Amino acid sequence: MITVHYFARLRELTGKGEESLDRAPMTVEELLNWAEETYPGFGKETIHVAVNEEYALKDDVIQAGDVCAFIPPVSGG
Amino acid sequence: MITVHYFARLRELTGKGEESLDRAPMTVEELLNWAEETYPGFGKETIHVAVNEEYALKDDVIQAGDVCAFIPPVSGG
Amino acid sequence: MKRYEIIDQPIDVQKYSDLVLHPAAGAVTVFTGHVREWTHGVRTLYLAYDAYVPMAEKKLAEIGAEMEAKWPGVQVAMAHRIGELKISDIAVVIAVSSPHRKAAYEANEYAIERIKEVVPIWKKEIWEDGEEWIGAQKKYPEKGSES
Amino acid sequence: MKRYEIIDQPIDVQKYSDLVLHPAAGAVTVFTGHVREWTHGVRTLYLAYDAYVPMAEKKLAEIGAEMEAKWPGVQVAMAHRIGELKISDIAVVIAVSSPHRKAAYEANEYAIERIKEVVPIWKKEIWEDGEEWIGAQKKYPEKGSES
Repeated sequence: MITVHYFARLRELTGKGEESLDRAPMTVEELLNWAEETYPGFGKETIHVAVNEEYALKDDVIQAGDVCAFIPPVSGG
Repeated sequence: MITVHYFARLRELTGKGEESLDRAPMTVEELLNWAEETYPGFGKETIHVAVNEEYALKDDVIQAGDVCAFIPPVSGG
Repeated sequence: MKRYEIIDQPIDVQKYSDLVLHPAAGAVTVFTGHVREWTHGVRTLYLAYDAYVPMAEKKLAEIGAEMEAKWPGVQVAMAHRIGELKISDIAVVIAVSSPHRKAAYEANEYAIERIKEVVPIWKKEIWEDGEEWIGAQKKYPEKGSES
Repeated sequence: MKRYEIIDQPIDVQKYSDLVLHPAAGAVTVFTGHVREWTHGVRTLYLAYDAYVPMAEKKLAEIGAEMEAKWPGVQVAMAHRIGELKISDIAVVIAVSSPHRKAAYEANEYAIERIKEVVPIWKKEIWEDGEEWIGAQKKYPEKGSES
């Protein structure tokens, strides 16, 4: 299982803060594609993925047990 | 009468915080020369003079009633 | 006392400047970012901040480590508040101490720029007639590029 | 509340940042200069500051006016302490608010540079084996030059 977190706009779009996904292993790009298909308007072009609290690249592979988060453009400060 | 103030090193050198001088009118340069003669080691080369709380130039004339201060190199902050 | 934290309560600025003060520190700079009432002619009623808390605290600590490497001798403490904030509330505090002032200014400004780039925190502006999550559009990083 | 003052009591930093905060301020920078224990390998026991108080307050206000002219929208409050200060005590505080952060950093750094140039305040360092009034040698200004 992969845990995925949603924040900010994505939390409102999906209506959830997190969920579990039984699709490991998969790449970051595949996770983004899955999200875009599952939640129309997800906007994957501008969203980064963090795997285990570190920014990941599109080719990186997500393993079972990993904790992922979708990171839309940040706006702290 | 001219009032003159002494601060920092000059307060210690002269042993006083201020005094009155019955020599108006005189230029800033004349005041510095008087101080150097009166208080050996005054060090007029590095000292500015403020007249009525504003930095004055050597040619500026000090009038009776003016309040002067010797300003050694500042070191606030 | 944590030097890098995300909190859901009002920020106590003094706490962070106290954390970085020590006998070799000649200069302390404290930056606070406040909720501004007007932005580009639009009146903000209040803001709401969301964060990925554990990653955000980790990223704040990484930025602090970058600063200590770039400006030897600086010490750093930073916090960002989440939840609903009203006008003039403090959203972020950055406290930097240094033996000399130049590094305290430079490192502090570096910190806020980095926070705005990499720390997973999001701001929602709430106006009289609407609301929106704020965030600049950014392309996905290529392999080897800085995230 | 005075925005520009010389005081002989401990500096309450919050007071000065409160003075500059207002609903259009998105950024506040606060600089504090502290008594450092070691300078060039020599241990300071304590410092003593002297000032020409009325002129120093006037010069602080002039610097504040310069800042408001150079960075429109900034608000400024500054204080310098005199008397005897021990290690880590605050000698000077500079609080600057601005709609945006860049001006808050720049104006603040400008202020401390100007204070060190023109405000009639003097520092005496007291070490274990001596003491000295500090001050860079400066030539008398020529007519028309900036003092």
